[in-house]
Formats: sequence, structure tokens, C-alpha cells
Amino acid sequence: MSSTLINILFFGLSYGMILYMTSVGLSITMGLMGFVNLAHGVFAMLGGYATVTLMNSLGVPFFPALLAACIMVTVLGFVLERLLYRRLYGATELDQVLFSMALIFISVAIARIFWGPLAQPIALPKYLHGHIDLIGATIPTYRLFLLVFGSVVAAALWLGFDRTLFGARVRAAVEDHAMAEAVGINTDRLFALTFGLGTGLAALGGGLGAEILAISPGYPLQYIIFFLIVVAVGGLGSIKGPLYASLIIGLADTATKYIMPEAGMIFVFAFVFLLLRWRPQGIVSRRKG
Amino acid sequence: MTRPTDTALPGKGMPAIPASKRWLEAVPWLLALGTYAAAPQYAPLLTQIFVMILFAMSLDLLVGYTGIVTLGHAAQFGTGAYVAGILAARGWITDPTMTAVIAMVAAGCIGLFFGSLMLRTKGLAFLMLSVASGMFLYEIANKATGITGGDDGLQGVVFSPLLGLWEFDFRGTTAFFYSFVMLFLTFIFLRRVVNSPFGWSLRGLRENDLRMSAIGCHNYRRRLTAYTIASTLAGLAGAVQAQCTGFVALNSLSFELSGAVLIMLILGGSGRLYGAMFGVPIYMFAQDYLAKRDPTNWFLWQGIILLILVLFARGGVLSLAERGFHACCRRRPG
Amino acid sequence: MSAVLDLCDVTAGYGPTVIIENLSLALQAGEVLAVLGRNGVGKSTLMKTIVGQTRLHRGEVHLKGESIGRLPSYRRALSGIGYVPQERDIFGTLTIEENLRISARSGRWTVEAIFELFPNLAGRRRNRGDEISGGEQQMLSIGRALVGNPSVLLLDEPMEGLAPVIIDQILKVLHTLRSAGGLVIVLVEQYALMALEFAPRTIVLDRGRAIFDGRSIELSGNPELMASCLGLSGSLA
Amino acid sequence: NAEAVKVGMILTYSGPNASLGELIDRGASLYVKLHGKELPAGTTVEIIKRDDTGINPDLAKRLAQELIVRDQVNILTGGQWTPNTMAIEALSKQAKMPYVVMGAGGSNVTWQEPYVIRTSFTVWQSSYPLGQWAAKKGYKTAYTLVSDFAAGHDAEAAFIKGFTAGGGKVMSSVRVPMKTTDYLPYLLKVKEANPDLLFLFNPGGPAATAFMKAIADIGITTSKIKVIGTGDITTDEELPNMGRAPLGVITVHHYSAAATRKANLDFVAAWKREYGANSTPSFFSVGGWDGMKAIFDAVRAQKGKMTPDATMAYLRNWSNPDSPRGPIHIEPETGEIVQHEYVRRVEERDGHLANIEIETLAATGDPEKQFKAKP
Amino acid sequence: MSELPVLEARELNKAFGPIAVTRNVNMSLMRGERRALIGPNGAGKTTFVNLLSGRLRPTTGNVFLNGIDVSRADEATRSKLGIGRTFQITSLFPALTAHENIFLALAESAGFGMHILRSARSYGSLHDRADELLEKVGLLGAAATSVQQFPYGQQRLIEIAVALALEPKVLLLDEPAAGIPTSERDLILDIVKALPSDIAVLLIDHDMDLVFRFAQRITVLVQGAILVEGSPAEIAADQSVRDVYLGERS
Ligand SMILES: Nc1ncnc2c1ncn2[C@@H]1O[C@H](COP(=O)(O)OP(=O)(O)OP(=O)(O)O)[C@@H](O)[C@H]1O
Ligand SMILES: Nc1ncnc2c1ncn2[C@@H]1O[C@H](COP(=O)(O)OP(=O)(O)OP(=O)(O)O)[C@@H](O)[C@H]1O
Ligand SMILES: [Mg+2]
Ligand SMILES: [Mg+2]
Repeated sequence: MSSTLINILFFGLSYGMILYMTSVGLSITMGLMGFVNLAHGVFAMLGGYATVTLMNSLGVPFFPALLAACIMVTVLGFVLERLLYRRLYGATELDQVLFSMALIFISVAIARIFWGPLAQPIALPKYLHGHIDLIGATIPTYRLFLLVFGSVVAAALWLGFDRTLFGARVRAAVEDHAMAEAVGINTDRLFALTFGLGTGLAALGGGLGAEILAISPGYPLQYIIFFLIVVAVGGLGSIKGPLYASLIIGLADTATKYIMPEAGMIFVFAFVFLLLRWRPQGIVSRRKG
Repeated sequence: MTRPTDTALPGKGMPAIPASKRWLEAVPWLLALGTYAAAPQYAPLLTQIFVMILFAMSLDLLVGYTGIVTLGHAAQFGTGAYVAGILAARGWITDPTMTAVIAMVAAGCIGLFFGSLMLRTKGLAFLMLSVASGMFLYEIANKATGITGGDDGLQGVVFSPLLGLWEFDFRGTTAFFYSFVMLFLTFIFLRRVVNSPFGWSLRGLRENDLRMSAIGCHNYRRRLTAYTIASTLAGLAGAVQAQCTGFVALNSLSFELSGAVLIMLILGGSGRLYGAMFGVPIYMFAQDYLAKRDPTNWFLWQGIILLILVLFARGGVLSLAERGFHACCRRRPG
Repeated sequence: MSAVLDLCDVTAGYGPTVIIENLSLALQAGEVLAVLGRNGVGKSTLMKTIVGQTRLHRGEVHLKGESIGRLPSYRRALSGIGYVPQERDIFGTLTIEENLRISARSGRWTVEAIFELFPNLAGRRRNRGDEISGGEQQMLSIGRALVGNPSVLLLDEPMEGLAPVIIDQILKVLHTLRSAGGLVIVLVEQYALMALEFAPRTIVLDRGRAIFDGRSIELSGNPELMASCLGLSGSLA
Repeated sequence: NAEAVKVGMILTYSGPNASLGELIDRGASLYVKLHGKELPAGTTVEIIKRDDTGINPDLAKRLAQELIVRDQVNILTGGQWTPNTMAIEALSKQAKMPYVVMGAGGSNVTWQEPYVIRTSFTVWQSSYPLGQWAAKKGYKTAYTLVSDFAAGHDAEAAFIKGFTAGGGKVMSSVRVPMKTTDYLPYLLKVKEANPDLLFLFNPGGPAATAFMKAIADIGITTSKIKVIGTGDITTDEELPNMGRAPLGVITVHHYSAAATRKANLDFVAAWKREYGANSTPSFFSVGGWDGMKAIFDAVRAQKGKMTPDATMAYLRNWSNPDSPRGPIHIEPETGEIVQHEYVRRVEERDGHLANIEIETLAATGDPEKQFKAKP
Repeated sequence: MSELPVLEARELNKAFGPIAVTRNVNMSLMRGERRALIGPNGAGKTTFVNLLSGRLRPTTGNVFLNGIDVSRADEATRSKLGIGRTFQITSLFPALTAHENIFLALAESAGFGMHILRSARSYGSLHDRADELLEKVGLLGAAATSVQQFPYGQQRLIEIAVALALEPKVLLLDEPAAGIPTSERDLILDIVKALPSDIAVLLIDHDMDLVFRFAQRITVLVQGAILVEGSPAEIAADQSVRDVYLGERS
């Protein structure tokens, strides 16, 4: 019985960590920068494709491939930010929605042209395969790895954003662009940097999550709801929020699947519904000081 | 001139169409009829466009006028479609107008229910709640295979002839005129609504809801009323859809549909009812054309067109048209 | 002696609209200028033009001999322009402390020094910017400008919403800054009398043009001029 | 006086499910490429493709309507999704338009619809015999885990019927929502129940791979639980993505790319020539191939002068003794396909995993229709 | 028989988390009274107005309007019952014109907000009234300009016009003169003077000149509690008020 509990806890948390890894980039571009970037999944998908292609076609090992993919997508993020995104910083959220949907359409088509309609297989290194048996519980190695890796990323982000003024500057620039400039913040560079970081993280999430959220041209549309839920439940502009949100949703999802498999998705949505009714600004919100 | 004229156009600080140019308002309707006269084989596409315009207009009341951005509007659309469809499939009521009315009531109730749960929140939280509300109904319809047919869709939906006179034929003639008239009636209704004190107060809510409550408006009730009206009309759109295609499937409740209609609305320009009339046809004609030219890669072209529009026609196609229109007006002497 | 802040024949406005026309102005180190005028004549627009938030149609702005008229706003801030906007423009989602920290640059004024100056703020340092009173926001706005340790301080109605005691206190601080640090101060003020008393030099704007530019006593000592420029009746003076 | 025959083909060419549409389209196109010229003199066949973007019956119906009214096609085909197919069928009945279904697997697709035939399969066709087979092999207990959509419900019902009729016992039946990405919690429960058999059904594609990897990760493949299912869970195109996880999994299906029939060897070879050595046809492709062959046969039989009723009369009696999947024919009363099912095991061949046929089951039509027909 | 106060605050308390911002405040406004509320920054003046108008709920204590307890009523209800206010930080409908801003207030207070099918244009008397109010604040010429294009000072005037449109029984003015030149502040006094004499007005401002010319009585709020209350002369002479608020001047 207790091994079941451990299992649920572990699977829930590790699934939550997958949600976190794939969504945290959005909590930066959308939560911090205030850009309704529905195209977040595009960067995650490209990260996944780049990782897979480097591994399968060029034989690059997993971690170097992941790193290279992040760098490539970050660069792409920079370029897109300079060319396109920055034109819409001042636009209404509706225009941003339209813009990011356009990007999704384009990238879906391009991914299909280059990689075909099928999902891309990702061959993880041997040592991340299979499972470890721990006091009667079966623990898939990769999930354990994700749990550790995700914690490290979360800690790094927290140190980088909450403990420095970087995050405060970004929020200031988002809230009042003109005034932020007037106190000496180079908003242009700041946004480019932040956006690059957001896309880089998206790519990382895409590559790491590829095992569970399969990389195919439909990716940006298929998982958009997951990303949005995490950011909404976590709370805009917070760095810790999305982590808590992911873990809570991961746990709740896992527990309902185990306890009431018939319930299906209804319970997950009901759960999110209740969470948001309870705390409309998200779990960690900047609204309530 | 301090008093705005009665028109569907005044959007976010946009000037209205001058009274002398009011005949312009008839153009889209004549255009629609003209297209049909010239190419009756396009009737099915036109019908679907009308349904989507109707749906998008109901959404505009929320998004454009009240400032409520929802990604769950299909919940009401699907409710309307399923209610009409089930009534007909079971053979309980097959008269199109009767089923449409019942579908509207049902969708209005669903809107009232979800709205009352969600409308105390705003922004992203509301957006996600609306997504959840749509998903909710979707999952329920998916599970209730006995009633809805699950994802096989609802079978055997046959409506009796419209007003006892016109059969819904496979060429889609009846469907075309039926959806046209329904759209027209809805438009007239919505136009009245947005120009009424109620409609103005919705714009007030959009602009500054805290101020609205300070001048004595019960924001929540006001929003809920708007939400219920929009839901009712979305239900009508769903019912018309069910009647014109004789089929109802789960996708009428889907997140994708909610997203697509929002995109079409933004594309046309929100906050003036005509936005839907521009956005939907442009989107759907482009989609139809591109998908036929290149069934596998039309997404690419559609994306590129959207991108160009959003970069160069901020605020929707209608904004662009308006800017051009007013530039012309100004240039002309007198 | 070269001017710290020098506006040459400036024409500026919002988009194509021109608000400020052919305005020239040179301010030496330690100089204090009051900008007066009725509602909507372009006082705030003048400030924004120096900060870089309007479109400069024609003319030049020099700061310490360097041309800044075409520089982005943040570069101007970094070269020493501090700005207190009329509508305060506090970052509402940031805490009081964050508001100050992100603006701080090394110099005499530190975040702690601001908290000493405005004890009200110190007690609220972890509150969000939009959770404090109007006057406290005004203090924060002034503090935010000071903490950047500027060489030119632009104050757009900085006393608005402040209690008389606080106003006295701020005026004192400004006095010392001016005499000790050579700070250039441009002050837009609705309390014309107070401004005339504080600033040795005054310009009066009307529809974007300077209709008076000279020593403040010339204005305050001349009720007719006051009345014609500002609509202030002599009795008030 | 050339006879121009128009064929309207509605499949999913875009969106997340484009991969299946592409497999059908490639099968159909391959037939056209290889045999499309074998027509009576003066006859041409034009294929008009339309994209239904996924499960989207309204759009599918409109496209069909336009193909009939605007493009004046002689035959409709495609039919990748059951709901879309059902919507089009209502129209084909109204407009008397022959409709060849190449992909959908829902039982009621061909249920008393006069202008429809199917060249694909039904879920009952494989799941029911699998249940019977498993019971016969002596497995006692089973746990069923299917995706929560119509085909999944069919698979569950069919397997349970076959298995329990043979004396097996079903411990639990769970339906997994389609949007699920994390399968481990469900599998955890399976592991604890420790049945003899885990019967799986999912819509193939990425879901199949994710499922299989999860099964391996949680250690079911190395336990005593035997994983079985229809061919959908180890489709030929997904096998390369699954690593070594599915080794030993038993499935029942009507087609495997690894089959050694001559017709299939030729088919696979032609496929690889056309679409590259890394590409593999699947059961969807063979549905497309046979569907197109049926259409061309009908055109040839009428020398290009197509009338709906003659076309239907021909199609309802159509057969192909030499399909890549073995001999097949259409049941005249129902328009349903009759074909063999094969028991296959996932094994390694030439460094790749493949579905190796180990047993051939008797040819049947759709078992569900037979149950329904006998009240 | 003493007259009932129009608006009365009894033992009002408000705390934001650990910080008590309003402490045991009692205040009665009589019909037609002209009262000023002054105090240092952060004393809790705006919070007090928010408690009266219903934007904030008191932690404890009650608000009575014409003897009826409205403590549980929300802002909109209180507005309908006759409490009108302006905001220290301008709060208007930025994209709407000045005329529309005022019309909205008129329509709401007249209870037309739920009229769904009649054209707003047809409410002729409301439009006339809106123009009248604009005239009063001297902005009729710019009635069709969206308010975001007005200079700050004029937005403040529209803010007042919107409050007046509600025809309140009690008018709460939170620093209405902010951003308006000294020379034009008389306009605000004129507007208040022109109000029907039975309307009670509570004014907050830091401009002592304005306050002393306006008020019959002045309440001084310090750190959330009432320090003194009295006539302008008494307040001007009070040493404690000088110490915490007025300073050397005036
Ligand atoms: N963002 C803007 N876009 C267009 N016009 C503007 C904008 N801001 C101000 N204006 C116009 O510019 C003119 C000058 O405005 P400005 O704010 O500089 O006046 P001001 O002298 O500061 O007035 P106040 O005393 O009210 O603060 C006004 O006519 C105003 O309508
Ligand atoms: N939402 C809030 N959360 C926490 N503290 C708040 C909040 N709102 C106000 N305060 C604090 O309550 C105190 C009183 O604020 P209030 O706005 O009522 O002051 P005020 O008297 O109007 O001051 P001013 O003259 O500066 O406008 C201030 O110290 C402020 O920081
Ligand atoms: Mg100003
Ligand atoms: Mg205040």
C-alpha cells in the first residue's frame, strides 16, 4: 500500500516536472513579458526536432544535442524577436494572439515539410532507459532524471529572477515601457534577452519532454492548453508559481488516473476550475503582496 | 458633433461612418446574395460562412464590446447544435424554427450557468476557466455516447421542411437562405444591443470596470447578461449549423472551434459587428482556396497571410479599411 | 561657461502633431527653472521631449555638450536625466523597494537614503507600488528620480498630492541639492507662487511657445504680467 | 468523346493527424502511379483531393457536397474518420453517390447504407478473434486498457465478447482519455492487478509509441503480464520509434508490412522505391491501395461510362484475390470487407522490429454485424 | 429633535494585513454640509473614502446612509443610493469621448443600464444633461474627443463631471484640484457652490487655500484616526495639526 503511495507521489511529481519543463519558458515570455505567446510550443517543438535530428542523423549524443538545440533555438528566438515579436509589444493581446497563431500555422507547415507528418522517435541514452526498483516501487530512470534536472532548472531560475533585479526590470519594462526607459532601463536589449531565455527554455523542455510529449508537427497546437494552464494556475509574473502549479497538477492528474481511471479528463478540468476560482490570480501571484 | 450616430462601427475610439455613407452598410448583404446568384454551387461554403459569422458576432459582443476574451465559446455553440440535433434525431421536434428556439434557450442556460461561475474572474484566469468550461462539455458529450453518439457523431439528424415549405436539400439552397435570414436577424438584433445604453455600458466595462461600479453598475450582473445573450446567439449559430449540415459531432464543442472563431474575429477586427463579416469570409475563403490548391501545405500560406495582416493591418482588416476610408473622406474637398 | 542642458529651437509633439514650437532654453549648472502655464499648454510635453518620449520634429537637445536629441530614452537617463512624471507612473506590480532598486545608480542617493527621507515609504517597502497612497506614490516617484543620482532633474508637478509638511521638506532637499551639487532642476508647478519663490528663473508657456522667459521676480513683482501670462489676479500675489 | 471520370478523395492532409491521411493517400497514389494507365482507350481518371483537417464532419460534409455539386465527381472516396464518413454517407445516400471508404473502422459505417463499400477494416474484425484466440491459448484473466473514443469502445466490447465466450475473465476495463500524455498511473494499476493479459487499444501514431514506452518503463514487459492488442498498437510505421519495448507483443490484424506473400513483397518494394527506404506502408496504406484498385476496376468494368447504380452493383461484388493482405472481397449485402486476420508477434528481423505473422485466422466480415443480424 | 446625518461612519476600522489603516473613525455628514478631510500622506483619507463608497469593506464598523446600514452593500448599490465620488488617481473610460463618459454615468444613475433594445441616441434629455455638465467644467468644445487625449488637468475636470452626473446626495471629492492650476481652482469651488444646497460634500485636498475657502468644518486624520475636528479657524490655530501636517506655512 505504501509503495503505491510512493509510486503515485513519484509519478505525479515527475509528470509535474515534465509540465514544468515544457511550460516554464512560457511563464517567462507570457508571465513576465506579458506577451500572449501562444506560439510557445513552436520553440519547444523546434527544440525537440533539433535534438532528435542531431542525434539521429549526425549521431550526436543526447546531452550535447540538447545543448546545441537550445542554443540554436535561442538564436532563432533572438532573430524572431528582433524581426517580428518586438513589433507587437505594444499591441493588444488580441493582435498578439493572432500573430502567434500565424507563427504556429507557419511552423506546423514547415515542420511537416522538413520532418514529415510522423512523430519523431527520440532514442535516449541507455543509462536513462528502464527502471530502478526502490523499496518495492518501480521507478523509471528517466522520470527520476527529469525530477532532478527540473529541480536544478527551477532553482537556477529562481536565483536568477527572484534574487536579482532582472525580473523586476522586466516587469517594470512590461508595465510601463516609457517610464522604464526613463529610469535607464534598456528595454530593447532586456526584452531580447528575456525572450531568448524563454525560447531557450522552451527548446530545453521540448527536447527533454520529447519522450512523453511526442515531437510532431501538431505539437504547438496539441499541448497549448497544458502550457496555458500551468502559467494561469501558477500566476502571471511569478517564477515559483509555475513550478508549484505543475507539481500540483501533475499530482492531481496522477492521483485521479490511479484512483478513478473512468473519470477521464473531466476531473483534471474540474480541478483546474476550482483552483482558478479559488485563486484567480494564480497560486503565487504578484497581486496579493 | 458630440452625439455618435447609430451604427455598428464605432469601435475603440474609431469614428463612425458618416450618415451620408450609410448605404455602405447594405454592401456586404448584397455581396453575399450576389455571390450566390453568380455561383450557386458555392452555397454550402456560403452557408458555413454565415454560420461562422453569426457565431463570431456573438463572440464579438464579449470580446470586442465587453472585453471578455473567451476560448470556450464553442461550449454554447455545441450545446445549441446538440440540442437541435438530438431533438431532431430522436424525432421529438423536427421543426427547424422550434428546435432553434429551444436550442437558444438551452445554450443561454448553459451560458448563464458557466458565466455565473466564471465571470467574477478576469484576464488569464477567465480565459483558462472558459477553456475548461468548453472541455467540460466536450468530455461530457464524449462520455454520453448513448445521447450524443460520442465521437461517432450524432446519427440520423433529419429536420422537417422549413416552415413546412422548403426541404433541406443536398444542394444547400434552403440552407443558404435560412442561414442568411438568421444571420440578418441576428445582426439587426445585435446592432440594437450595442447601440443601446446597455451596449454602451459594456464598452464602459471594457474600458474601466472599476469606474463602472463607481457609477452604479453591477458589473457582474451586467457581464453575466452580456454573456448570456452571447451564449444564446452562439446556440442559435450551433442550431443553424446542425440544421444546415444535418449532422452534429464533437468538434462543435471543441477548443479548436473556439480558437478558430476567435482568430476569425480578430482578423476582421473586434469591437464593431462588421469585423466578423470581414474576418470570417476572408479566413474561410482563403482556407477553402488554399486547401484546394495545396491540401498538404495550405497551413503555411494561411499562416503567412495572417502574419502579413497582423503586421500591417493591426486591429483587423476592418481597421485597415476604416483607415483607408477615412483617409479618402478627408481628402475629398467639402 | 557652457550650459548643462541646452534646447535649441526645439519643435516636438506626438506623432505628426506639433505641441512645442521653436523653443530654446539653456540651463547652467545649479540653475533652477520653473515652467508655468495653463492646462494643456505643453508643459508636460516639454519635459517628455527632454526625456525622449515625444517625437522631436526639429531642433537639438544637448546635455553637457553632448547631443541627446536623437538618443533613446534610456541613454538619456543614463547620461544623467532624472524624471518625475506628472502621473507618477509608479510600477504598480513592483514593490516599493524594487521600484527604487531598478532605478538606482551609484552616487549620493541610495535606496536607504530615500527611505530615510520618506519614512512613510520605509514602512511599506515590501508593498506593491499600487498599494500605497497617492502621496506616497508621489514620494516614491521623486525618490526614484533621486536614486538615479541625476545631473538634471525634471519635476512635473512633484508636489501634487503631498502634504504641506512634506512639500517643505522636499523643497529643502532640492535647495541643498542645487547649491551643493550643481544639480539643474526644471520644475513644472501649478502652485505658481511657490514655484516663483523657489526658482530664480521662470518660463511661461502658452500653446507650445514661451511667452515669458526671465527672472521670477520680474514676474511675481508685476501683477499685470502675472495676470496676462497666468490668469492669476494681482490680489492673489 | 473521351470519358473523364472524376474521383473526389477527402482525407486529412493537415493538422496533428495528417500522418494517417498521408499513409492512405500514399497507398492510393501508389496504385494510381503503377496501374493508373491501365484504362480503356479514351478514358481518363482525375483525382480531386480535399483536406478535412481532422475529425470535422461539418467540413467533410461540405467538401463532399461541393465535390458532388461543384466538381461533379463520379465517385467519392477517402473516409479516414468514422464521424466524417458518417456525415458524408448521409449525403451519398441523398445524392446517390458511390462512396469507397478507405480508412474508417467504425462498425456502423457500412450499416445498411446503399452507396457505400469499405476497403479498410472494422475494429471488431481483429479484436473479437483476438479474444477468442487468447482464451483458446489458455490465458485466464485479462485487463483491458483502451483509448476513450468510439473505436476504443468497439475494441473493448469485441475483445471482451471473444475472450469471455472462450472462458476468460476480464478483471477491469479502463478507458484512457485521448488527450492523455502520461500513461504511467494507469499502468501502475495494471501492474498491481497482475493479470495474465493486458489488452491494449489506441489510435496508433504517437500515442502508441508513448504507451509502449511507458509499458516498458514501468516494467510490465519484463513481468509475466502478456501484452496483446490489435495491430494499431504496433503499427509498422511506429515500430521503429518504440525501441525494444514491444518485443514479444502479440497482435491480431489484417496487414503486416513484414508479411512474405508475393503480392506484399512487391507492394512493399514498390513503396520503398517510391517513398524512400525508411518509409513503411501500414494497414492504412493497404486500405488506400485496395480502395483505389476497386475504383479503377469499376471504371474499367464500365469503360469509363459511369452510372451510380452500375458502379455500386460492381463494387458490391468486387474482390481482389491478390491484395497485399491476402485475398479480400466485399460482402454484397452490407458493402463490408471480408478478409483474413493474422496473429503476429513483434520480433527482430534484420536489425529492425517487425510484426511477424505466426498464424492465419479464417476470413470474416464484421462480427458485430453478424451479432446484430441475429437478434 | 436633531436631524439625522446623511452619511455616518461608526467605529470604522480597516486593516491591510497587519497594518491598521483606519482606526475607530466616527464621522457624520449632515445634509448640505461642506466638510474637508485633511491629513498627512498615508493617513488613510482615500481609504476612508473607499470605505464610505463601498470600494473597500471595513474590517469592523458600519456605514449608514440616511440612517440605513449600507456596510454590506457593494459600491454600485451605494452609488445608486446616492454616494458619488471622484478618484485621486484619475479613473475614466480612456477610449470613450468626454460626452460618452458622462452619458454612461447618467444612464446608470437613471437606471437605464439594462435597456437593451432602445438606441442610446434616443435619450435626448440625458444627452442634453451631459452637454450641460461639460459646459459647467468648460469642456463642451471637446465633447467628442476621447478622454485619453485630454491633458491631465482637464481629465481631472471630467472626473468631477462624471461624479456630478450621478446627482449624488453625498459627494466625496478625493483631491479634485490636483493638476489644476491655482488660477483655475476657483472653478471647482464654483461648481461645488452651484450644487443644490442639500448635497453633503466631503473634500480631500492638500491645497490649504482651497480647503479653507471651501469648508465649514474640517476633520484631520492622522495615522488612520481622527486627530481633531473643528472649524477652519480652529484647525488653522491648532498646534498639533501644524506639527504633523501644515508645517510652518499658512
Ligand atoms: N499622448 C498624447 N497624444 C496626443 N496629444 C497629446 C498627448 N498628450 C498630450 N497631448 C496634447 O498635448 C497638449 C499639451 O499637453 P501637456 O500634457 O503637455 O499639457 P500640460 O501643459 O502639461 O497640461 P496640464 O497642466 O494639464 O498638465 C494638449 O493639448 C494635449 O491634448
Ligand atoms: N491595498 C493596500 N494594501 C496595503 N496597504 C495599503 C493599501 N492601500 C493603502 N494602503 C496603505 O494605507 C495607508 C493609507 O492610504 P490612503 O491612500 O488612504 O492614504 P491617504 O490619506 O489618502 O494619503 P494621500 O494623501 O497620500 O493620498 C497608506 O500608508 C497606504 O500605504
Ligand atoms: Mg502636464
Ligand atoms: Mg489619498
